[in-house]
Amino acid sequence: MSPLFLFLSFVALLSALGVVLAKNPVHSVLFLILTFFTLSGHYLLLNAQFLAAVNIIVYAGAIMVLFLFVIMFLNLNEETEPHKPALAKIAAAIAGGSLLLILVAALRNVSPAGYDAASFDSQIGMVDRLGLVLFKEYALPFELASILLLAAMVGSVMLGKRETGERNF
Amino acid sequence: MNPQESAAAPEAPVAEDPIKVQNARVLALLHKLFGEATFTDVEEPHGLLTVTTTRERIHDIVAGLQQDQEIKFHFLTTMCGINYPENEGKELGMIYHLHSLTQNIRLRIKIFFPIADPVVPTLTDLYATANWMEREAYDFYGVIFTGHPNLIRILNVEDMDYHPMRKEYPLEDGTREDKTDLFFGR
Amino acid sequence: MESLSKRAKVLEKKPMTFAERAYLPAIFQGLTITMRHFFRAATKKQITVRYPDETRPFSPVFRGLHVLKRDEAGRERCTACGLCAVACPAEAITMVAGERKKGEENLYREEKYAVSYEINMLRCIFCGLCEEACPKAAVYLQADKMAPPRFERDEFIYGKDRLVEPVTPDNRSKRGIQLTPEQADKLRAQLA
Amino acid sequence: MAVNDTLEGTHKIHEEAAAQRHGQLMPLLNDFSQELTTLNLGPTHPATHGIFQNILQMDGERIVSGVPTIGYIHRAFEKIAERRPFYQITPLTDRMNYCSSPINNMGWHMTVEKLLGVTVPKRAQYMRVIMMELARIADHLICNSILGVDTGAFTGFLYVFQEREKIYEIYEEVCGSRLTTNMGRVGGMERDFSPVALQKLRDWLKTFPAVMKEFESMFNRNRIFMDRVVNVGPISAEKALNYGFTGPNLRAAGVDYDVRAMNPYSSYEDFEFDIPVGTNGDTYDRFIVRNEEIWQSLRIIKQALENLPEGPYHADAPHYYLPAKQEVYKNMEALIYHFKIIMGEIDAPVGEVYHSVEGGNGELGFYLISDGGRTPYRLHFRRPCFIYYQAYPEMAVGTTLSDAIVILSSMNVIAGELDA
Amino acid sequence: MDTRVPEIKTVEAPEGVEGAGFFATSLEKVVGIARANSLWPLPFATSCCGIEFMATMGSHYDISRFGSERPSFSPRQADLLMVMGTIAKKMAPIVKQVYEQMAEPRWVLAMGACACSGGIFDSYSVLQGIDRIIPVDVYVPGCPPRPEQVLDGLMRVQDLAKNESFRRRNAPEYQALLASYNIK
Amino acid sequence: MTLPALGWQGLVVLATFGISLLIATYCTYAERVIAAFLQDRVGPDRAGPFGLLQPLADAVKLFTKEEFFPAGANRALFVFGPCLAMVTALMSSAVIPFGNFLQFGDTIIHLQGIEINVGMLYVFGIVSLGVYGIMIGGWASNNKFSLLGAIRAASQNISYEIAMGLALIAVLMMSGTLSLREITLQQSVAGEWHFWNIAKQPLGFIIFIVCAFAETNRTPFDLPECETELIGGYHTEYSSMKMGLYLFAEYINVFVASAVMSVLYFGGFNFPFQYELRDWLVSSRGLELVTAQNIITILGLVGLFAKIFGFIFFFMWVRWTLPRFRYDQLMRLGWTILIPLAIFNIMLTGGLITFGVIK
Repeated sequence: MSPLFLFLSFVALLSALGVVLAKNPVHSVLFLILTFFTLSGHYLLLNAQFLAAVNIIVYAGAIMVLFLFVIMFLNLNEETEPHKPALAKIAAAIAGGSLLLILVAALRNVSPAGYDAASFDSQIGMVDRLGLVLFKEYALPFELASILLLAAMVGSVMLGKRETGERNF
Repeated sequence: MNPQESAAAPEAPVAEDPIKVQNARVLALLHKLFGEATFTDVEEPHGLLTVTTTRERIHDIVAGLQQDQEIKFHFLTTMCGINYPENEGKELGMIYHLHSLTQNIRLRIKIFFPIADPVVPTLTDLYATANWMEREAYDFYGVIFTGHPNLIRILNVEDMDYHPMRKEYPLEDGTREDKTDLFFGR
Repeated sequence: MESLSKRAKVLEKKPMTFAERAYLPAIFQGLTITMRHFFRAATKKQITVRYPDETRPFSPVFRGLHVLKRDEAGRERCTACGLCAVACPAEAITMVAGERKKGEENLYREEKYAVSYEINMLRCIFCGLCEEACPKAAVYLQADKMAPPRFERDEFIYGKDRLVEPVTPDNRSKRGIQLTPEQADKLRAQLA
Repeated sequence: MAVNDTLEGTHKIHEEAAAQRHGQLMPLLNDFSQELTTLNLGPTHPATHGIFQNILQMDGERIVSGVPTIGYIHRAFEKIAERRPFYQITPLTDRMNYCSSPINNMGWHMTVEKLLGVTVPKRAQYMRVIMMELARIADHLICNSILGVDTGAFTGFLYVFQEREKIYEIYEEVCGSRLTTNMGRVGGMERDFSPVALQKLRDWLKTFPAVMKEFESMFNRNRIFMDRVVNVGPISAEKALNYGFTGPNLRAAGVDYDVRAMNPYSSYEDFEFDIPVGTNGDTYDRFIVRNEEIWQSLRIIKQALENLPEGPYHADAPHYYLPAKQEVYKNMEALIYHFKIIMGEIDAPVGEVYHSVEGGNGELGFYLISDGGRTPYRLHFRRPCFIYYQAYPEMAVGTTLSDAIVILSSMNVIAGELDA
Repeated sequence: MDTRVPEIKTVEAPEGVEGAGFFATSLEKVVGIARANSLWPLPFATSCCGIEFMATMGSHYDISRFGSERPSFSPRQADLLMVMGTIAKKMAPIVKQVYEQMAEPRWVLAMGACACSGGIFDSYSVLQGIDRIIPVDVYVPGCPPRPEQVLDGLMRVQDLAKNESFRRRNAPEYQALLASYNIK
Repeated sequence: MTLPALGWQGLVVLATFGISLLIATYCTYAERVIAAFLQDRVGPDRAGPFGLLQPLADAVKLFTKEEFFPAGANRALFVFGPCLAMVTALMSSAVIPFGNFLQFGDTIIHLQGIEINVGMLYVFGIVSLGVYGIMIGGWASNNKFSLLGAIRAASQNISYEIAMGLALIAVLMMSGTLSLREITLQQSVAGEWHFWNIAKQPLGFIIFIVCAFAETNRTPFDLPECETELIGGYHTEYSSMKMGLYLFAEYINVFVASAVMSVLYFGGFNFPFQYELRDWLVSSRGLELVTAQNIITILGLVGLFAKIFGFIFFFMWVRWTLPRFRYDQLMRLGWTILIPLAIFNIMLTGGLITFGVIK
């Protein structure tokens, strides 16, 4: 385990905690973006440059911008945050704990396979390799995902369609 | 000198001053619609028919003139207040200028009322433009327009406690320091 | 609404053509126009007047800083009649009149003169009414001088020390009644 | 308020005060839901040019309601006018619609002349027409180019401002000042056109059309600009009349009301010109109507310049028009008149007179009541801006913030005229 | 033709900033020159003078030659508050607030008779000079001033900026000046 | 890579950094002078000769101006916003291949900060992060104008990124690589006649340049900061150098966008007849191949900067000519015109590649 990996993991965990614990939702979002960065760092360590870049572009660069956008618009802050009942808190704790349990149980026996330096293919995480895999082995899921996106697009167009008589947008 | 004369009613006889004829026509119409007793002090200074009426009738008259299909006073050119401190019981006045664009006739209507009871019906229901003009008159002269949707000061600061255009109030700021010249007395 | 004047010219809004809808022609047109100006500015003489180094010519009737004229013998013309002060809409002119004493005939042209004459340049609106009001051709608004900006309020009260034009013929204001060459020579000799 | 407060703090006080005072009118202001935000447009917002405030209720970028507050440069013109002799009111009118002060000056002079019964010689009338039309061009130029600036194109503004500079030069030759002209006198002009002035005017007439064409080609059919202004802030003819619109804003709505044509003054009946009208009173209509009026004004100037009659440039009215300076120095009678006029001791007749001219923004009226004293007893200005600006909230509601700004600048609200 | 003023005084510090503690080191000199050449104006234009300011921005005069063509309508970024035109009493608190919001170093230029002294508007509604509410560094007379005068005024402000310590804000004299205007 | 080479590469990185800053600094001057010339003015001419010291004056002034924290502002984020804007702007120039390589003996110096094989995606990712600086700053200012600016910036950048990305894909389909260096080299291969990509992708280029205008918030897409509507937009509340950083970041972005456009569509450091020139230098002037190549590299570097400055000029030229869009029109342009056009461009490119018209 390289020091870089340790550092990235440390930052990733810390910022992930920050997401949950931050009082201000804007701070939460910013922590989440930091988390994505560290994840991209991990991808880079795994020689998946393309994935790293796409992770930043799509998650950090677009989706989180939208999150931030919404939060800014709603102007959430401590005062407006509704008080949550104790029951919800307990339920959340139980649900989170269960998830942790399952994760631990699932990953308990996994032993990370080391790699064989001799047979290592440095091109494994590159775009062309990825493209080949995506369009050959996983062509069907890929197309299905595109249908999903199309449906989402149609839906948003319907939602965004102008009401008759309304001026401008 | 009065160019307004040139735009006269076409059917006017050649001999007579067309403006006079036109004004007589408007006056006749006014008398027909609202009665002769309603109007006093009928004048034609510089060719503009001027009548004086009472504040009780002003709203009907303007409304009637606006709705009248013959003359169509669709346009309220301006209105302004006036203050004659010497006229007991008629210290304040409002002066309305109406304009019939289609026939190019102007009409001036005046009303006077005591300063102690400066209440006048609003014209905002007839002309949208009357809104600020009335607020201005309120601001300057303290005329209270009943039925005005939002009668507050418009030009001056809210906390002003007098109506500055009344003749009794001074113009000057009073804080001006650099005027030492009282010799030439203005 | 029917026509009121019979000379109305209706400006129709033509719908945009396809080329106009495609943005580009208008953009290129705009770009050519600005580029033409760019080259004109880069090659030909520029319009800008580099102010402190160059100045724009003023009209000879421009209403600038006031001057209190002297006559051809170097006497002050002002007779302190007060018309300028009355005519001033800003009430910026103040003066104190005094009787001319014996022996001062070479200083003041009339029997009455302004002991003090002050113009508050901050109040002044340079409307030229004082110049118009003056019956003695004494006060003029010079065409080639402007009231300079300053740091302090008090510096804007222009007394006679700054208003009365210099005696020397060459420094006289060009505005208003001017000296003929002979008068100037005479004055020059007198001064020398 | 502390130094490092938010910018919005600037007008927080005003916002609260305004919210209070408009409480009964605009329940929205007090009772707005979570999504609506209040935005203070002005008084120091760059697009308000002059100074007036609009408190806008915004739903995102859309304007739900607006409350204008004016009076930030109220200078009490009407009160001052009651204390000033007639000739001293001219500098006041300069500062009303300062983009086209000669029109104000002339309008005022004509009002007084009407009261006094003075007839102005033809030459002076033509000179006045030339100066007034120049002023109209200057006014429309600034309005239209500022509309360009508010849509983000700054350069066109500077191109046409050069032409304004040239107009200033002509003013300067004629009256001695650039902006607040104090031009003309009761009874005529204060001096004849100098040869330099005429030369400058002729030169300008030659060069200006090219610049104007260039300006039009930068904007008129540019889709970005058209998208910004077409169908933005339209107002119907009926509504416009009800709101007391006059001038280009009314003509954009399709009503060809023009004081110059309806009640010609100063020999306007001698000139050929068209009255451009728009179709639906939107911002684009206002823009092109102003542009077309510039061309029409050019036409009038050309006609007036060609047919400029010879003769005196002022009326022969020794009681009202200052005698020539040379006369004053020599002639006792002239000196007496001079004193009387300056001291304001002319006997103005008792009476009342309403006179209106077509100002840069519409019917600029002067209602003068004289009681025979040296000052007007009452002088009321019909300021077109003041009257039509009330319609602004109605025009802006439902549009976006960007539209609101474009509408505002296309209405050409001049603060000096608005607040008087 | 010489349109310049023969009697322009050499630079003098404005009221409240002269006196002890105001020695200009060479660093301060450099900073002063830099500031002088980069005065971003906040055009607080209310009336006629605003149009003349536009003329000053225009091609014939070009205020950008002085490094001042970027009008910053946000007071935070402005160095020079140019008050142009009549300030009515209704407007006065806003002028003051804008001044308070400006970041140091800040200068104020009162342009035109109205802003300087009220001009012809000696009336109940007009503030008789903005120096009643905020300290003014340079007055430009005229109604409205010609662009030449405005540029002259700008150069006077540049003179001030060049010769000023950049610790101006902390100087007791300056604090006293602000305190006299009740500006915190 | 040997250590000296690594050291040289570090120098290249530093140089890239410095050049970005320098160009951004003088962009402010260029903007003023170009604007002035387009408007018949002269521009700054009193600070130093021809006003050349104007940017320095501005910088010194901004550095010594008082810091402000608006009441109710989130202090940490208020500072973080401009920093982020600056950092992201500076990061993106690291992968631009400014020149081919210089060879001194065994040492080969690539005139590129860092060569990564997903260079284009890297630029794209960094640019997409740039909007955070604006958003955070605008939000932290606690001012409605700033917030409106931030929101406009966010939605505008996201929307135009899509069209930009789609326009890029067409280039990728031809090049088959994401490396900017590779793309550059493909646009001119020794011994073969190769057009610059602009000849193959005119439509893509137009889409890309429009999106570049939008991504850098320049007129006609300068809605986040448009003066007449939002006063200063997201930087309304900023004073001193924090505001300066925003301005700087914008100019660096302009520089990077120009560089990327030059590299992707205008052949990067290639110039016509470079190989012929090299061969001529070797054959006729008797230079060594290495020296000749170095000369060509230097010339290419100069050529690339000429292209970049051309684009920067174009950015400014457009800014001082066109009116700006309205917010909804801008969104509509992005979503309903540019994105379909970009998709059409992809299909067109695909078709042309399939039928072997272009390669």
